[in-house]
Amino acid sequence: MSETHAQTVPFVRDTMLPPADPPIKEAGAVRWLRQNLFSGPLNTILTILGVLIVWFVASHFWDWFSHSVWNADSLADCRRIIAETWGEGARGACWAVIRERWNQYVFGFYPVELYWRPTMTFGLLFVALAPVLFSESAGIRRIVLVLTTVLTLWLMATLGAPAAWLVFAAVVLVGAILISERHVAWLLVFSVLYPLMGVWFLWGGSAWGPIMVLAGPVLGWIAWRLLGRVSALVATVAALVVPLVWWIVFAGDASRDAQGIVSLAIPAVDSDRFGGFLLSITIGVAGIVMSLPLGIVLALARRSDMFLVKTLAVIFIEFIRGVPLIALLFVASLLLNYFLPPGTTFDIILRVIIMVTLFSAAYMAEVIRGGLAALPKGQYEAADALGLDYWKAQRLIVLPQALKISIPGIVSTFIGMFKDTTLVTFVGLYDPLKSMSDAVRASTSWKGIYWEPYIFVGFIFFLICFGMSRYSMYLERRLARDHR
Amino acid sequence: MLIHDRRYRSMTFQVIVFILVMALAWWLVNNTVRNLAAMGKDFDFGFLWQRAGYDIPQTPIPYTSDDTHLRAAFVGLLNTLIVSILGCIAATVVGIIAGVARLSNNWLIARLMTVYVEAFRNVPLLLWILIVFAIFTEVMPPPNAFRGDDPAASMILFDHVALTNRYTAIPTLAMTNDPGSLDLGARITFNWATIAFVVVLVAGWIVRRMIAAWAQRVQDRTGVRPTTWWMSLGVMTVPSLLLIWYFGLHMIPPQLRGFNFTGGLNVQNGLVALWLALTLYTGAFIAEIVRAGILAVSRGQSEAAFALGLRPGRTMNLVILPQALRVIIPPLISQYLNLTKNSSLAIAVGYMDIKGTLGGTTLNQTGRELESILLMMGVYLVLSLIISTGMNIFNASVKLKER
Amino acid sequence: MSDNSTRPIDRSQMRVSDEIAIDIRNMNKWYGNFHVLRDIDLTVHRGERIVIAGPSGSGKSTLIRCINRLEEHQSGHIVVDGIELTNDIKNIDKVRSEVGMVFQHFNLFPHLTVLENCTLAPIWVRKVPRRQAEETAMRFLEKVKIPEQAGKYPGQLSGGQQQRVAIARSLCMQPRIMLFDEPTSALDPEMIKEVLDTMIELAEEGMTMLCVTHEMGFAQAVANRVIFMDQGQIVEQNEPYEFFNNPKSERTKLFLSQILGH
Amino acid sequence: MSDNSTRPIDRSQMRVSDEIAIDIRNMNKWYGNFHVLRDIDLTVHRGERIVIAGPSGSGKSTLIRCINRLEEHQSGHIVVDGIELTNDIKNIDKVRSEVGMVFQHFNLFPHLTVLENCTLAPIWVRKVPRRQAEETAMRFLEKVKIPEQAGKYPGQLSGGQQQRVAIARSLCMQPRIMLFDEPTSALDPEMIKEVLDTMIELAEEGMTMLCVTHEMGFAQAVANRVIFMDQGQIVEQNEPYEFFNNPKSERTKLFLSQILGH
Amino acid sequence: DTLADVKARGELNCGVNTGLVGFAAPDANGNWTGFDVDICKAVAAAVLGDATKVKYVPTTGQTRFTALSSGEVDVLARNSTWTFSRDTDLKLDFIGVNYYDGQGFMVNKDLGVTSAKELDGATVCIQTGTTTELNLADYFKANNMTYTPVNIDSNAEGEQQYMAGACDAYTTDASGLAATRAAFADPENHIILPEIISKEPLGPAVRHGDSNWGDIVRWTLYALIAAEEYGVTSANVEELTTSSQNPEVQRLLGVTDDLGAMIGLDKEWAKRAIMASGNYGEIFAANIGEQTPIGLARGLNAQWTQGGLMYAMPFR
Ligand SMILES: Nc1ncnc2c1ncn2[C@@H]1O[C@H](COP(=O)(O)OP(=O)(O)OP(=O)(O)O)[C@@H](O)[C@H]1O
Ligand SMILES: Nc1ncnc2c1ncn2[C@@H]1O[C@H](COP(=O)(O)OP(=O)(O)OP(=O)(O)O)[C@@H](O)[C@H]1O
Ligand SMILES: [Mg+2]
Ligand SMILES: [Mg+2]
Repeated sequence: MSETHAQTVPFVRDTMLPPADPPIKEAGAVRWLRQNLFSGPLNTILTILGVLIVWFVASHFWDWFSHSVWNADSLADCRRIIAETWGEGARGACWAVIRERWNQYVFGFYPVELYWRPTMTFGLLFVALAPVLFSESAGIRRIVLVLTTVLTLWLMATLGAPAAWLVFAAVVLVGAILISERHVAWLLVFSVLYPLMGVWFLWGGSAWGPIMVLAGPVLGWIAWRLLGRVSALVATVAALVVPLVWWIVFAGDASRDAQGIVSLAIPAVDSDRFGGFLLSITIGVAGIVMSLPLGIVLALARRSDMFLVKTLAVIFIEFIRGVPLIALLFVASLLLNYFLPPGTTFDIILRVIIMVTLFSAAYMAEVIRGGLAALPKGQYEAADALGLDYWKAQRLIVLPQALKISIPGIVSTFIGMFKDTTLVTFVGLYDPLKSMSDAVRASTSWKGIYWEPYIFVGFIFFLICFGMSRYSMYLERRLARDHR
Repeated sequence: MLIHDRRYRSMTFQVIVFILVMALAWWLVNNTVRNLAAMGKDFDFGFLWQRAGYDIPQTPIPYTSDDTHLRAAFVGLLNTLIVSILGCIAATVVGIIAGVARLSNNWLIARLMTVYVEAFRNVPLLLWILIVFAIFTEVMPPPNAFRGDDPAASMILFDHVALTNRYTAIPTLAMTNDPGSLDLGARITFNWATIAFVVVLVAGWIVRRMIAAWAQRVQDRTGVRPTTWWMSLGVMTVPSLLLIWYFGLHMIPPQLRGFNFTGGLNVQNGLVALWLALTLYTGAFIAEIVRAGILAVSRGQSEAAFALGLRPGRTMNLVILPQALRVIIPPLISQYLNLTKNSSLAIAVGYMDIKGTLGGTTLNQTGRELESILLMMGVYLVLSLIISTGMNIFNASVKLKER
Repeated sequence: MSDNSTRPIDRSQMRVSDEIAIDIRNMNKWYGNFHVLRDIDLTVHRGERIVIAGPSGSGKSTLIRCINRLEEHQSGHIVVDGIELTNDIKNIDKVRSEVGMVFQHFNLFPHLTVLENCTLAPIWVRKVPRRQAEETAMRFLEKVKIPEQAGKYPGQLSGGQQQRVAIARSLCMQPRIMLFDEPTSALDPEMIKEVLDTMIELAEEGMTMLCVTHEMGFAQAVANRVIFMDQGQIVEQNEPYEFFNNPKSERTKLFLSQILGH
Repeated sequence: MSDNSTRPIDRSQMRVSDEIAIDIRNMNKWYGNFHVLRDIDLTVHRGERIVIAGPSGSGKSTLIRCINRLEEHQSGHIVVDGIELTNDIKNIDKVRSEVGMVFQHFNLFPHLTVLENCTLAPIWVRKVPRRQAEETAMRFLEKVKIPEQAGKYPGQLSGGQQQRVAIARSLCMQPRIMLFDEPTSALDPEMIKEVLDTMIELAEEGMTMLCVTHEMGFAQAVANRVIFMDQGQIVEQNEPYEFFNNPKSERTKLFLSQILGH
Repeated sequence: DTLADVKARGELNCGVNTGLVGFAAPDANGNWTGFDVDICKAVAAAVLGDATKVKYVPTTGQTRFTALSSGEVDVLARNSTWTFSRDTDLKLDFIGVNYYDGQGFMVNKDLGVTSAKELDGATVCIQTGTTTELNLADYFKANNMTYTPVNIDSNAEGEQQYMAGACDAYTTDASGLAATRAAFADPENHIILPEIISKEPLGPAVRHGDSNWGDIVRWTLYALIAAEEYGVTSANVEELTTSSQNPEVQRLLGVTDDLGAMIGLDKEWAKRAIMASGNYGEIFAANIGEQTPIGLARGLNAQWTQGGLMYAMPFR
């Protein structure tokens, strides 16, 4: 019964204790093994099971893998070599098929002498992506761009690109490196132009086509500026109508006439020459580039408080997400022609890209909607209070932030879409996985080869997708860390 | 001007949008009509009642080539549902195991599961389907390898199952006291025994719930929860065992006759491969969802439960799972949706789902691409809507209450 | 620091018995190779109210988490209520049902109502009939002054209310010892007071309490001993008045000057 | 409440003109069925500095958000600078560019630098050339004493600095009226003072200000009128000295005793 | 008007198989070769004067007819069977037959089967979306036998399944079977059963309703057939243009009479068609004849004068 009772022994430590090492069973490899592999009966059993699985898989594949043949003309040749080297009945992988058909897997039937064009296009893709994807860290951006430059130029040179184009690529790439050191945002101009440039590089033909397409928005902008003084409404309508009219009525003739006056053409390559990874990447990139703006519009529409707009967006999104992509591809190949004015037919690749775009736009819209929802309401209010109107607020305040938050989701959507490009095999396009492998196997020399093409294609897909998913995880962490 | 008034501005805008959408719709329909006219075709679902003329390898309901396209489509739909439902169940099991194993403190298991998840998530599903299918056709023996006195291959599970490169032959069930079948018309029948089993199982499940409720009441009253697992086990199993005995239910193992195994049920490899590939692929995604769900329940929750003296098992049941499920279920359902849609890749392995029948052979034989594809998309849409409605109802019911 | 004026406690009312509630001897703990707690010796008698202070990372949380075995110690002994904490699960269970703990972030179960939060452990651990558990819970909810919130979910309450529910939840297990780990540091200033008031009331009833806190007003008003930790060691302990007005060690002085400085 | 001593303001310097800046007549607002603002009548003259106080949920924020139409009122009239707020978008735009607003949570744009935050609206709304906008912005950043932070991002600033940027951002639009909604309540005590000082400076320059705040020191030093709201109504208004020392209504007394109490 | 479209485009869109060795397949460089491909070339040569102005559109069994009816291709030269419903209901016009085929079965020798009648209970691989699927169902039904179909998506897939023993029998057109068997490492271990269970007249098709275009394709095909009949080959066509005294040949090669004008082409259309890849016999021999790995005998596809069914209508 004491308030200042005896137990309260005042205590002061005069010497601080130094840190000691933990007891032996708490440290080093012993502890690691005990904690991570054998921390209990269940875990011990699991560990043994895991070892067995690894052993089973490895022992079955090691033989086959270690007996790989890289140089042979045909499957029979391969088998002969394997039998000679490792004895009768030995099994082995025949990677020679990849070696022989490598070009076909990568470029499809693209003209050999023009291989440098897709290569350059692919290299420039990274420049276009730099301000969007790699804006987070100057270090990473520098590494990516320098690597791209070196690889692209080297590959182009080996593939026999004309000197003029080598110079062009070098200027763009090196220029990008220099610009990105100071003003990454300036590269956005290149990002916007890239799709049209890419189309021209890949398909070739007259440059006037893409230029005239580009002229549409420019004309629209001019109209908007000119009419802006008269009335905002008229200006907006004009900004929408002028490009449409231009594209539908004038662009075709204009580009033909311009081509007649100044020829700006490189050899044209038809769509049917696209195949392999070139096709997958083309469809994938085109799909993502076009689905992003569409996705943004859909996401804004779905969040709109206008009932009708919202309903339409919901119907569209839910419809697209409710049917398999393969059904939409069949729509592209079988039905799209029904829906267009009689007599219009266009390229199956283009049709597939349209469907893939619609498909991923629906998913993209959901991703972006998440990003929009994550923005605090205060941002909208502050924009309102400053007198920004809806579109300015969206463009200057909301979207830049929402899109940044959504980048990881966008990347995953892209990964999904890129994987799904293999489905184009069902509408008769030469995807790398099935059609290309079937084509390879249809030749007499490689008839009967099965695993190697699949493993090869799977491996490439894995590399690309895994790389992207890791990158997006890195971004996600980074955004979470300095989300300010 | 109306456009300057907040109230009418959005109305005006909506009217414009509406007009544009209507114009677009009209344009599409008009084009279609004109195209159909130009091709001399019409828009008519009459072909569904014509003779199909082709065979389907795996039919859950009786079907011959003399049946109509409609029935073929229905068989396809059932096949879609079969592989989807089996896939969802298996993928959930695989996903939960892999997801929990990835969080295991066993280093090896966690790594193995990471390899599994990444391998399946980053490679196209189509490739997995083809590879699994290839494993079946290339690695499994053909049926005639089971022939002879010294066969090259032998059946597994006490001569009840044969894995061949065409199908997996499994036993069928037969009854000595066959109670006959309930005929629903259109040659769709249900054996009374099946119905009896379903009834008994459902009843058993209800009784089990009642036992649980009773246990809860006892616990509420006395604080002590009676042991009920043996009762639950009893009501779930004993009636079924009785029925088995009563109907004389037994298995007829498959036997090799002629070219193939007969007597049993031959599950086509297309189905097995598709099912396996879908399971493993979706399982990898579900594993991530489960992992994220468990991680989403903060450590503080389990610590709080431990500090209150709850044991780990109880903590899992009462605290972690109820919260994790809220996080897990919505993306899980959308994986179910994806799986159902992905089952349309059946086309790659010749499994005749609705894409293979209605959207494949029927479309081809009749040339009715517009009708077939619209109908097929409609079916998928209805399936998705059913699944996502279920999801929304669930979400609404478990949403955490916030301030 | 919030400078809520805390009601002065009537210390004469509060007895400290000779019975030992917690006895920690020579206890060491490592996280991997990091030596978090070094040679801790601490004896707590029944009815004592001990405040633990110290800079961030000094091991305060780790120490009190060792007491109900949320963390495992690697050497030395911890005896709680006569039960030594070893790997024996039975002992751990016994200790945990004797010791209540309140966390910085409340850790209420968001999927259960306030009442369910409070009755969960009594029903499943103590096997108390539900009716009785609910009655007890309501009693404690009244004590923390929020009986009217019993049907709500934690997400619907303010931070202060949530922390009070957390205290009530612990009390429902009728523990003989309460551990608090910075119970007010996640709260807005207005809410700190209501939580401290609840804790003071508990102290007045003679509950044995170990409280990690930086609320020095609370420490002075309630504690009968303040323990100062640094680098995993108990650097100084003393009764509050002495501790605050006459700190012995340099570190303590430095620390006090920092937190009382402004 | 922080008791930062605010610099006394030289009231003789501050003129209140006869011109009416804001005129609210008979204004009512409902959220669904909930009547938030009831029959509000309020006339603000150019150059007036009005502090609005009242318990939480009394409708203070709602009132000032109605003034720049972040919320819509359902009956009555609000005339700002001679422009009546109706559904006409042009009017709303005009009013918004006359009225600056500072929020409790700053609501700076995190993806833009401080300078960009300040120039955004002048460039896009007022169509000021970038150079000129930047000069203006720098002038106001100097005024709020953080010109050296112009190149940083909001996330890199302390709360007080952020709030001063928010004030500068509003000022860049050269508004004739400023609205403040608890500009200091999300700030740590040390930072409150720097924000209040900025506001006092503004007041000295004769800006028309409406400020929701619980900083009574500020109110006494700066305001020429204090308005007390409760349950959506203006319960009392008076000049500061009278308001604090001689409140008329019971509610005001109760309220003042609470917030000045501890 | 397809002719005008093709001329304006300067390119012929020709629908072909995605890959069937001998009939249409791209090589490693994407150059198409095959029996069907040569028809495309001949038409392009006749219409555009350049056999290389062809865009080959690979079509699957599923997409081929739509590609034609939607106007994506001008000619469908993809081993498609001429049937009643396709000609009428699908609104196609088959313009002739370039290969008379019939459906057969191939089995492994080890199976010990010598007749299709012994296939009761067998597993049979078929390509989906073809008439073979229907014929197969009809045949087994008519003979009161059962079978399990294995539906496969492409020929390559089918071969793979068959070789792995996933089906007892592989059924497709006899020509396809021969081609497939020829490509096996061990052709002698596989036999093609004697029963031909259906008639499969394969021919190019055009859209219904453009008779003029149909005529052009039809008569290009006939020109090739007739050329063989009259001994006009790609090697001697130039020479015969000046030297041939056969009035039929003269009309065919445009020396006398301007037949081309009647179908909207110039005089030398048929000559160019023949020069593109040779006459019917040459095309056959080069792609699928006995000298090729596929090694098909002419059989039914011999000229009528040789006891076959190839019979060009008179050029007059
Ligand atoms: N699970 C863990 N693994 C490794 N180190 C840990 C772990 N938990 C805590 N630590 C480290 O142990 C030390 C003591 O942590 P503890 O949480 O006990 O400090 P504290 O005194 O409670 O600090 P605070 O006032 O910040 O809560 C810190 O350095 C901390 O980083
Ligand atoms: N969007 C809304 N919908 C419905 N009710 C709302 C909404 N916004 C505010 N309210 C309610 O209106 C009342 C007044 O809110 P207001 O934010 O104006 O209060 P306040 O005086 O600013 O309080 P505080 O001091 O807490 O900021 C409150 O009861 C609040 O719950
Ligand atoms: Mg701590
Ligand atoms: Mg407010």
